[in-house]
Amino acid sequence: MSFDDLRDLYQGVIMDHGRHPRHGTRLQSFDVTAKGDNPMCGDRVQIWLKYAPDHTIADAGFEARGCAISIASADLMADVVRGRSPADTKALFDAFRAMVRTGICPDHAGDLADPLEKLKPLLGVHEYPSRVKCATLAWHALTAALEGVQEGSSE
Amino acid sequence: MSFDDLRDLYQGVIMDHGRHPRHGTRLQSFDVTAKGDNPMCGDRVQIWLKYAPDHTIADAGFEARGCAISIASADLMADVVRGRSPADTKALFDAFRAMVRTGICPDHAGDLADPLEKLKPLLGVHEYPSRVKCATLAWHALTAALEGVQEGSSE
Amino acid sequence: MTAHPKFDVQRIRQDFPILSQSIRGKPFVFLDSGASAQKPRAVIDAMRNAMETQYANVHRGLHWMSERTTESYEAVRDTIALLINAPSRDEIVITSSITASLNLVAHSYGRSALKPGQAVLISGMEHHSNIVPWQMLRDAHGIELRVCPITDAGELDMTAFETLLADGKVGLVSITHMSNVLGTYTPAERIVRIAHAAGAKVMFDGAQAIVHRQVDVQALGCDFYCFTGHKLYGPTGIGALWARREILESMPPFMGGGDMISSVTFEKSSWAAVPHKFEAGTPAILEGIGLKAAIDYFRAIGYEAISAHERALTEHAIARLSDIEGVQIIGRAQDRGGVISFTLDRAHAHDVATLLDRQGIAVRAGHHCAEPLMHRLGLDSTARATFGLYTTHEEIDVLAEALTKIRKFFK
Amino acid sequence: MTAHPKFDVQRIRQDFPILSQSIRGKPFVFLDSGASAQKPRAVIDAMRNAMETQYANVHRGLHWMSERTTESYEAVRDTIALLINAPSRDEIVITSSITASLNLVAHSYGRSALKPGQAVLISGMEHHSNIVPWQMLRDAHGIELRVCPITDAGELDMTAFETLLADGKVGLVSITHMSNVLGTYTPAERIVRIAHAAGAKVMFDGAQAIVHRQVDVQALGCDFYCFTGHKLYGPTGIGALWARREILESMPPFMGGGDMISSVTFEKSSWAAVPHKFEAGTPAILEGIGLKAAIDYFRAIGYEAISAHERALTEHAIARLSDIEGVQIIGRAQDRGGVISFTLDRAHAHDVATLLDRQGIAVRAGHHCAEPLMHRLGLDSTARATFGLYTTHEEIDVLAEALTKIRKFFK
Ligand SMILES: Cc1ncc(COP(=O)(O)O)c(C=O)c1O
Ligand SMILES: Cc1ncc(COP(=O)(O)O)c(C=O)c1O
Repeated sequence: MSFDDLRDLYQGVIMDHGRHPRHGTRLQSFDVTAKGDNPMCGDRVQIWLKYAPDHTIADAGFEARGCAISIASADLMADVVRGRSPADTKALFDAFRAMVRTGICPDHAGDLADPLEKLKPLLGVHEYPSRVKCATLAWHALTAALEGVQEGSSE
Repeated sequence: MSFDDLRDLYQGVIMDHGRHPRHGTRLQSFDVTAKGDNPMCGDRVQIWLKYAPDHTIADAGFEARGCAISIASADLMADVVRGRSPADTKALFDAFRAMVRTGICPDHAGDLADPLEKLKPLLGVHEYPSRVKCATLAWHALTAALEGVQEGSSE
Repeated sequence: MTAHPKFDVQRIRQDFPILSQSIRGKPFVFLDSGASAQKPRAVIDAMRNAMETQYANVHRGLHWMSERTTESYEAVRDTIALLINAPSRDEIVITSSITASLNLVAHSYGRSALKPGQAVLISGMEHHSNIVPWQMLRDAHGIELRVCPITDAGELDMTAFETLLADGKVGLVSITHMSNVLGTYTPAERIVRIAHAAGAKVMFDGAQAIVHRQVDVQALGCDFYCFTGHKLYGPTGIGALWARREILESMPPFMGGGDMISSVTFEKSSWAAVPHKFEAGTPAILEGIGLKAAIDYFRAIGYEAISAHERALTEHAIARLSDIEGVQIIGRAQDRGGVISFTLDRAHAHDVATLLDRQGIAVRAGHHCAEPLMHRLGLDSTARATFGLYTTHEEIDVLAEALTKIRKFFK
Repeated sequence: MTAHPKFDVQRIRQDFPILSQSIRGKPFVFLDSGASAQKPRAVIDAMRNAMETQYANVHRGLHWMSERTTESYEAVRDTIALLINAPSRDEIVITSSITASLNLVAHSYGRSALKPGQAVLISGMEHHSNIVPWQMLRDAHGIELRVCPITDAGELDMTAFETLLADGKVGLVSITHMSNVLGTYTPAERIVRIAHAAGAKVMFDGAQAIVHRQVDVQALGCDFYCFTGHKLYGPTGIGALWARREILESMPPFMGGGDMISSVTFEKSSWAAVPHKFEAGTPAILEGIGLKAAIDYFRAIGYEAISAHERALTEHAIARLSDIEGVQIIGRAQDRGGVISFTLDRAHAHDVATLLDRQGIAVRAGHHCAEPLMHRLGLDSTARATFGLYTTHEEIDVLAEALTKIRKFFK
């Protein structure tokens, strides 16, 4: 049995992060938290953030219920936002969102090239516009947390 | 200029009765009267009937506003119902209505053969289902009058 | 492969051009007919033909194109009357969808015949379109909304049903004739008997049922029946409502506009006779022509053959899917049709749907516009395979193999 | 023959298969586009193509066919936004017709934003679909319905218009952008200026106007604009409503069902964001795809060329018909388009229409769903010739000759 036809979208990275997220826990000590809810899918996520003294993100954790894509996306996000300033994080979200919407990973992403490379396994989602919101749900919650809002929007 | 393409439906009879109806007046002395109204077309008709002692129709008159077809139909009707009993008249209406709906003049109409022959110029209306009600408006008013109702229905 | 001798699914598939498509290089396996069915050549041709050779606005057109288009459009009313054995074509109201039909009844009948304090009874397995209009009526008009629970097997709890009707307050029972999630048929005749005895009228949401099972509104004895065109192999943008004439006559219009009036002055308008009173504006002309072609096509094959085919498919699917470890089929009603919802252990329904799609297989996943039912089942979502008259046993085998593979993938 | 160099009406006619039909052995002369327009090959093909190769229910389908169909359906929203220069695609509500759009606003905006005692102002030349919904609102909700009279020339009486707004009670002005009987364009910018100054919102019924004249809702400054697909060379069963986002957001939903909710429990449902809040149930998918094709076709030719062509046609028609003894053209507005109502002495409009039909010419006759206007004009009915982008000068000559003949026939 060959899994090739499944693997193109559900790459090892997604299956791996989707089933065994590294950051899938509530932070014991945190500065802000926010929820994301996608009632259409039943996907739910909560994000906790701890800031460093320079107000960059020191640590991120989440609890989520949802599909492999939304959980993998939350986990990869928690990974790549560490050490970033809020402004930086928002720029990264914009680039990520463009990537999952269009299927094109920006060539000259400058500072963002590295984290986008890590997020690239999610690029295949662009074929399924109705699942883009799975991939961005955690990011919307993160944005809410950064803005001090309790509840994120969704696509 | 040839009128052939017009004449097939608007035969001499219709144009003639439509423009110079023989019975297009209110009866001075009458037993029953009823109105017919087709708000969709703006066609309006009122029928007056005088009964003979045996309750056959002695005389019929009408006033109408409407198209040539509705007026010609009212006039031809006033002509053919004279001397008929109410039951007879209703049977004639049923046969007439079938004729203008289907475009087929019943072959063996028995007693009704004669009056139907006179009404036959209206047969072409069947091509225009939405004008069947022009051809039957006066008949509906007549039916109402025979039943002692003030206002006829329409198709 | 199928129980009925006259029924040749391969020949039928040739009537549906879309079925010969491939998706990602794989044969297209369409198991989402319950959301919307594919269209046979007869429907495509009827609509194309109208646009190419015979089209104008209908009703009182007085010219050839308009008269002929009126005839071909109005024929759908006769066809629908035949399909559901309505006593009269004048009892068939054409709407833009079943959602519009249900809203029409909720607005018009709901605000006139139902009095504040009376109740509407629905079930625990309704589609949102048979829930939300009643909630809106409840909030605007002060009726009570009662919900008949379902059993663990996914059937209507008939004991509860009787109890909920006992106080005589229920004016209308509005219930699905077949669940779009569980495939359950509701016991329509029994519902009508009990409801009528309690003084309630009955409406059925036939969106799913009419596709699979012969509907006879006179035999059912119900008061309203509605369905939607696009699930019955017809075009989008059209639906129907049947109701008894005296009920339709007692109902005020829902929307105002052209074609639904008898006469208009600024002071006062009077309404056209039923069914036109409920049909404001230019109707769905092309859609009526398309729906008539769909129903003609469907009836030529016949419910008997279609039902037998779908019954065989459903049994086959239940057998194959039950064999796969980790797959749970949701609902196990005695009387059920070709709608199968399922979950797969450790895999979210959305992932299952996407992974099936990678193999050319189209199923739906989510709450299927039946969130309260999902809550009742303790689920967020299910994957759902639904069958049409063109579905084959082989396609179900392809689904079963693909699920086995996905199951391994998620292990 | 036409003013615009790029515009070749003979080439355009080849895009409309139906125009090559004959009626009773005579070339088909279709002068009833104002009731419903014919469909170009592009629309026929787009709908056929969808049904043959790419169709499934839209929104959250998760499989290839559904995702692709969602994209092709949703594209109509962008196309409409472009067509009318709406600030955002999210302000475009897809409905089943303009009648549905007007009823949506009357129900939803009417019962929420307008308070009993406030007034809605319409004009004396409205189509029934912009009269009856307001009468129904008046009777159900206690608003006042005011009517701005028209002048003998068939124009809006602007002095009266200002007076009717003077007491500040008018909450909404709902007025046609172009009369379907007289061809009159209403002075939209002026209407908006005066109404806004008096604190009233403005809606335009653009059913006729948008077919003939570039509409820019931002330049007009209005608050609502609506139109219908089938008059714009698109399919039946689809219409649109544009309104400012903050207005749409403040409006409660009209119909309940699938697709318009964010979440549903039996106790309470919450609504989806605009525009979906107003779009309950499976949308008019095929019709959206068809309407997009129609608008794309239309925009590729361009309003400039179309308007110039239709202006030339209208002038030609007025000249030709005025020459015929016994023919009266109804309405002589300064700013008018390709809709010409007329009467013929001694001949009823229905007879005229039928006799024209015998010669292959399709015109409409009756009250044109504008009975109050007919009363104002002292008429029961008129015959009406309306032009589309495929109408030719020769067809108008054929009409004029046929009328001359009918005139003799009735003398
Ligand atoms: C000015 C005007 N408004 C509204 C309508 C109603 O359009 P529809 O019948 O498509 O709802 C029409 C056409 O009939 C019209 O001409
Ligand atoms: C049981 C049931 N009722 C109502 C509907 C709503 O149908 P539509 O979306 O065509 O209005 C559906 C389908 O979605 C359904 O399955």
